[in-house]
Amino acid sequence: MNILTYILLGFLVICAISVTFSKKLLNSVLIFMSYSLVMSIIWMMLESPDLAITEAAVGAGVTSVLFFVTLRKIHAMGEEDVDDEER
Amino acid sequence: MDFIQNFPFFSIILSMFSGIVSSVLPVKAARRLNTFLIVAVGVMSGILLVYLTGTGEPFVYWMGHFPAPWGNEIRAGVLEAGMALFFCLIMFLSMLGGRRQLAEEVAENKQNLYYILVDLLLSSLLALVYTNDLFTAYVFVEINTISACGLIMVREIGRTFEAAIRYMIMSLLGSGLFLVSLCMLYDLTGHLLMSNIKESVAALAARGEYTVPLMTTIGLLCAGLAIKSALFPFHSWLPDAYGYSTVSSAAMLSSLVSKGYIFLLIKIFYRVIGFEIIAQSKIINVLFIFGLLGMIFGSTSAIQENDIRRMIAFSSVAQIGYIYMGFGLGTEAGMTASIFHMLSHAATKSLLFVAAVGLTDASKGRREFVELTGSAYRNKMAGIAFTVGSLSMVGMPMFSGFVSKLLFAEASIGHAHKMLPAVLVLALSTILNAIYFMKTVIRIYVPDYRSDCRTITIKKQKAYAFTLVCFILLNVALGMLSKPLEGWIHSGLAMFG
Amino acid sequence: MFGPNLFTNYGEAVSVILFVIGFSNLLLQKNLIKKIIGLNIMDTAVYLFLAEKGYIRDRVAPIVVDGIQEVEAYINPVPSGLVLTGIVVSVSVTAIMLSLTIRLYRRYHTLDLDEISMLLKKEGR
Amino acid sequence: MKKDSAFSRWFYGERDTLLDRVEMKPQTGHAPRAGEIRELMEERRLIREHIYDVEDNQKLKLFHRLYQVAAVVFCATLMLIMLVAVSWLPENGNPDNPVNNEVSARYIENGLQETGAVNIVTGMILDYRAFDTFGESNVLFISTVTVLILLHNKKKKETGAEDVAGGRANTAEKSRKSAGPAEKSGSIYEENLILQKIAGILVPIIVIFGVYVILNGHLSPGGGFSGGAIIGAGLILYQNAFGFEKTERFFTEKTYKWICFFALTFYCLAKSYSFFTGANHLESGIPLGKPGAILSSGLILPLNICVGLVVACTMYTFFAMFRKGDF
Repeated sequence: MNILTYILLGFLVICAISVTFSKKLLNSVLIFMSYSLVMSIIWMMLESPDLAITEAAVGAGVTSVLFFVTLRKIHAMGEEDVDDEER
Repeated sequence: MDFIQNFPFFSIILSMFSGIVSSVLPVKAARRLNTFLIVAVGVMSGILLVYLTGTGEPFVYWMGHFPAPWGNEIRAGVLEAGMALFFCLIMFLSMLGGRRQLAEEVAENKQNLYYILVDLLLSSLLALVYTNDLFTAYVFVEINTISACGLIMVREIGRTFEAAIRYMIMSLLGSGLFLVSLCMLYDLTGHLLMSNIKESVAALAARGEYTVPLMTTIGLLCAGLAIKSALFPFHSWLPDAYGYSTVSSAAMLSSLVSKGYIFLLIKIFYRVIGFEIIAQSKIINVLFIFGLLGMIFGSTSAIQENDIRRMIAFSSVAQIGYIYMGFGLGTEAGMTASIFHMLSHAATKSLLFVAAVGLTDASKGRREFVELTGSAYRNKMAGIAFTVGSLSMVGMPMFSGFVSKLLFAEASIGHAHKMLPAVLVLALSTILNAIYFMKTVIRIYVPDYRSDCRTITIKKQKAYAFTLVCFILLNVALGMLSKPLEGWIHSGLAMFG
Repeated sequence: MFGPNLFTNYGEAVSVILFVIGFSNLLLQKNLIKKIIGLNIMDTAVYLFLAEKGYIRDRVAPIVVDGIQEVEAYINPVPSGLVLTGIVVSVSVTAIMLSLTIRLYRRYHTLDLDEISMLLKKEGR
Repeated sequence: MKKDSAFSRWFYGERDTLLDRVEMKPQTGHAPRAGEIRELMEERRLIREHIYDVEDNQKLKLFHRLYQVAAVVFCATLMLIMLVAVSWLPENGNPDNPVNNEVSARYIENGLQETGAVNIVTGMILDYRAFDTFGESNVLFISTVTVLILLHNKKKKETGAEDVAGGRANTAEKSRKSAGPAEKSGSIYEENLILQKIAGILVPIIVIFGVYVILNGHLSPGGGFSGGAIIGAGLILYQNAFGFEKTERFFTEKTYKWICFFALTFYCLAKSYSFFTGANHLESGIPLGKPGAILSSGLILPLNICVGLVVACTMYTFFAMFRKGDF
């Protein structure tokens, strides 16, 4: 139980840092999505199921969808890889 | 319980409800509803103010069936009711003064959305003024931020989008700091209600427990609200946001939105942490220094500016600096001066924005100073109003700006360490103010015969002229009635206690 | 300088680190999308902090089971309620930021705020 | 120099280590004319130079550097300060912390009797601290308003009208648009049979689960917000599989407007009644029912339904606005 918590918390920090340094926007958004999922698992372990279910639906679900639609709108994902935005 | 005690609750709920209803109304009905709402809330606040002055006792109002630490609560004293009245007054005049520009600059199908934003802005301001619960304050701070963002970018041009996103980034940084400090405070005290937190904080301070996290929390809280109200190093969004949004938005942003945050900060000083603890801490020194820097930097930037609206916006940075300098003095007199300056700045700045729009309209919509030559002759009312506003900003006796500067000087004199810098910077800033405002006034009164711009007479724009007259009267009233206002502020601060 | 509870409060420490990472992303990143992700990280970090604060060892979630209503049985419900409110706020803010980004991109074909400012100056409006 | 390792040669730039080892695929898809690309890149380069160039823009560059250094220092200090503060905070998970005081005790001990909700968190946010929650649904409402201002284009104007960055980018833009085949009909995956079949099975399940979460908000984890978000996600999946024409049959701007209006109005009136009676110490007269039953806990169930409707509509509206700028 305790070790799992350590691992998950470490995973959160790694996710947050790699969002900062990842080159492609799509990768950042995917990493953020997994960050949200891990966060909801941690909340489950902290005995807050209300939060976990909301974060899983809102954070990992709807927010990520909104990010994906935005990426599509700004041509950062899709058929071609446009790397103009990677700076 | 008297029926009048329901009024704060009524005014908050009524403004939220009008926002919701406006979403299905046509534009005209939404506008009427908005006007009615502002007037109704203003009247209610006025009655409440009279009632509270009569009883002399603040009261708390349960939001629900449960008493203090369990349910939400709002609280009204003299200062809160007066602030609500003042906010309604300014909002009414700003909406009236910018109505024509609104119709021109905002797309037809989006105007009723604008009125929704204004309704909800009013509700959030009222909630910030009346709330007795920190987390409620956070939720309404967010409503305030979002509606302010909407007000900026409702005029859909590139500048306003850029300004809106800069504004959002800055205020979200501020909100994050505010939220995290709120959580730490909750962790230390176990309460979210202001009165209970204050008791716990006083107990903690007396026992000397948790000093480090408590000080950190207070610092983060101040930093968050300072960022949100555009204190000096965090003002980069401000000139574009005030300079290019439609004029009602600019007037409301400068005079209401930032003042809402500052009023919340005052409330936190007095009702959450306790003024003694704040006055002893080092945090106010930081606020003091940044206030002084802001006063000088804002004025020098305004001098370099070549655009009248942006110049007024930079002047706002300087005025926010004055207010934080008053906090930084850490005395009762300094707080009084700051609160008075909030009022006087709100009245004057919205007057200046509305008048400046009249001047630019009479110069083919151009905003550079060269183009404004002689515009005061083409739009007489706007010229007079702009002159009055400038004189008030510079600190001419009879107008409101003079009184606030006097109060600042009085507050700083006799202070052991901060007297010299405060008085020096005050004098320097006044001179700088005079340079750029008088430059503008002279420019608009230089005759320009070559110009082929149209003349705008008072008859053509009666509502606009009426607004300006009201603003001028408000300004003069603030300047002349300084003694009773000071008394009102003192009794309000005492009621906070 | 450091107090006694740094290692017992490891959850809070991690949430504070996440908060600062999100904060610096929001402050320093040039790319708007990454700024928005930073904002979300910052908000969730605060909610993690609150959830950690509500947790009490060996107690269960505050949903009444079998009519047991002793304080000793359940964790603190207050932080959960605050976080629920907060999550919705952060979703709304994210949606607004993203739509602003779309509008700016449509106009200027870039996600860099400095570049946008430069283009604005060139536009001269 | 034969003894140089591959690393050191790569390090001194003599050779690209990855050359000839990685399989290079030719790019597929639309390739703009070489001239166009060069033009675009040139334009970008000029702008970038203007911003970051040392010779032209010494002052701005200095400012950027200073800003970055200041920001990094600020963040580092912030982290240090907050870590120190955390280390002094009360111990995690300790039952004697100041947080666990009479406030949470009353929520747990009397929550069931006073609100009728088995899930104490739901009872707390919709009854004890209902004003916050009302403010929160207003946040959602106002954010929808802002998104509508930004992205709603009723007349279906082409975006080219506001394309200020110039005509040169326009051509590339158009070619990109033509690359997405079904952009106009609204569904990217118009032809995708697998998606449609799976969505046909999943969407009803998702929506029913959402409804379950909403209706059981006072009995089990969840409530209006999570349930509404789940339903919204289901709607988004449905739209992605079947396109906008199908969704427009039951969800248009009018639907959104009136659902939101009625739900929020009911919420506002119900809560005003409850606040008013509470503050004036009157009986509200709303029966709480038997705890544990679906029809119990007074106003909480209808409020959850209202919140769920608002959230579901809002989520779908966000998505539709982002995708198309229309419903």
